[in-house]
Amino acid sequence: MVRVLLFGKLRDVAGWREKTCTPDPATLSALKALICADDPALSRALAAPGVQAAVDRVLARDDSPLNEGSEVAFMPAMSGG
Amino acid sequence: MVRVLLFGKLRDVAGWREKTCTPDPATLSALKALICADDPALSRALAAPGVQAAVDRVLARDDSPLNEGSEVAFMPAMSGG
Amino acid sequence: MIRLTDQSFDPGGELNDFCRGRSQAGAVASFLGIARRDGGEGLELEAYPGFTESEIARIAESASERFSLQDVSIIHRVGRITPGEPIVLVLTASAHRREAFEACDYLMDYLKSRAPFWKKEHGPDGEHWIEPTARDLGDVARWD
Amino acid sequence: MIRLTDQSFDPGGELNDFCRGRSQAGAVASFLGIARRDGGEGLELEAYPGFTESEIARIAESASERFSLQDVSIIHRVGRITPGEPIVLVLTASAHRREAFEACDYLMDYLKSRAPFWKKEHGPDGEHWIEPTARDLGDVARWD
Repeated sequence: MVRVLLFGKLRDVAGWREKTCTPDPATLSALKALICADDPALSRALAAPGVQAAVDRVLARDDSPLNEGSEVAFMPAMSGG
Repeated sequence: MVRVLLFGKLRDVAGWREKTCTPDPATLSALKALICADDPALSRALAAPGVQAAVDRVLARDDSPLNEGSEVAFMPAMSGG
Repeated sequence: MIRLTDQSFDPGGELNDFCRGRSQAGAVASFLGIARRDGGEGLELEAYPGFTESEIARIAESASERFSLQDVSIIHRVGRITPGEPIVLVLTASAHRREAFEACDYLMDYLKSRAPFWKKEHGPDGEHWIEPTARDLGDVARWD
Repeated sequence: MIRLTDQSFDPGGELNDFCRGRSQAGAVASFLGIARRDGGEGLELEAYPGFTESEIARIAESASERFSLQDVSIIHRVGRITPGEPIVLVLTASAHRREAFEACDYLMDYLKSRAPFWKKEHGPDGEHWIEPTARDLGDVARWD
């Protein structure tokens, strides 16, 4: 089981904020394929410039491995201040 | 009559803070000669880099004319903040 | 000190707290961002609790080293913010004013486009998400 | 607002007063200079009453134009200052953070070496007058 979090406009695009995926996908890109399977809008949004992912609160790349219980966050372009 | 003010270390060098000079010197350089006549240390201090003069609260040069009642200030290198 | 808060805060009180007893550092620079009225009815700022604080702490540490800071403090609002309210306050203390200024500038550039916050504007024509401007991206690239 | 004062002042209160109702400017930068303890028993700052204020007002106006400021405030101590007390507070408000920072930086560079103040340090080895350092002179020359 991995826990998936969406932030900012990704949440508006997908219509959900948090989801658990099971069985575990092996990598970040496998997880992306899973959550985008029936959501082409989310697929496009995740491919937009500036989108980053964190696995267990560390910035990650598509080939980053996932573990049982991992928390994966997809984050669009950041803007604070 | 012109009123002469010294600031910062010029005052310590000369040993006075304010003085009136009469009869009126015609220019700033004439006034300098007058107040330095018997004070070579002040003469040297006025020639130091960064020293500026103001006549009636406007920055002035050696050939700036003085008027009856003018207020002349001699100011060493400035440093606030 | 890094603090996220969903409550309004008192910039002057924070500045005074930051300066109390600080007679070694001669220089304290600050930046305060205020929610503008042209943003319509206000802003909504989302963070990633835990991750946002640790990412800001990481950059604050890099600023401390890079600019020889004696101290740094960052307070950032999350949640709904009404126009006129403070959004962010960055405070830096250093022995020299140039370092204090540059560190504050650096931290703000980072917060604007690389810290995990997402900002939604509630404008007259509805809501929209705000992304860093070209100027924001250029500003932060100065430090790379 | 330009103010010289021979009394200690409250930086946080000044920051809050400056920000009150300021929902058009998004950006407020500040710089606070504090008397350091390594200066010994403190400082003495002399001004030229009337001339000092008008010279600062002149440079504040030039900053307002150059950096599109919405507002600027400068509070500067004169007289005897004990270690830990604030010496100078510069506040700038602008629509954009870069302009607010740069204006604050510019004003401090000017105050350090071109504003009519004379500063005497009461150190452990007696009194001496402080003149701008090479770094101060280099800093202010950036803007010429």
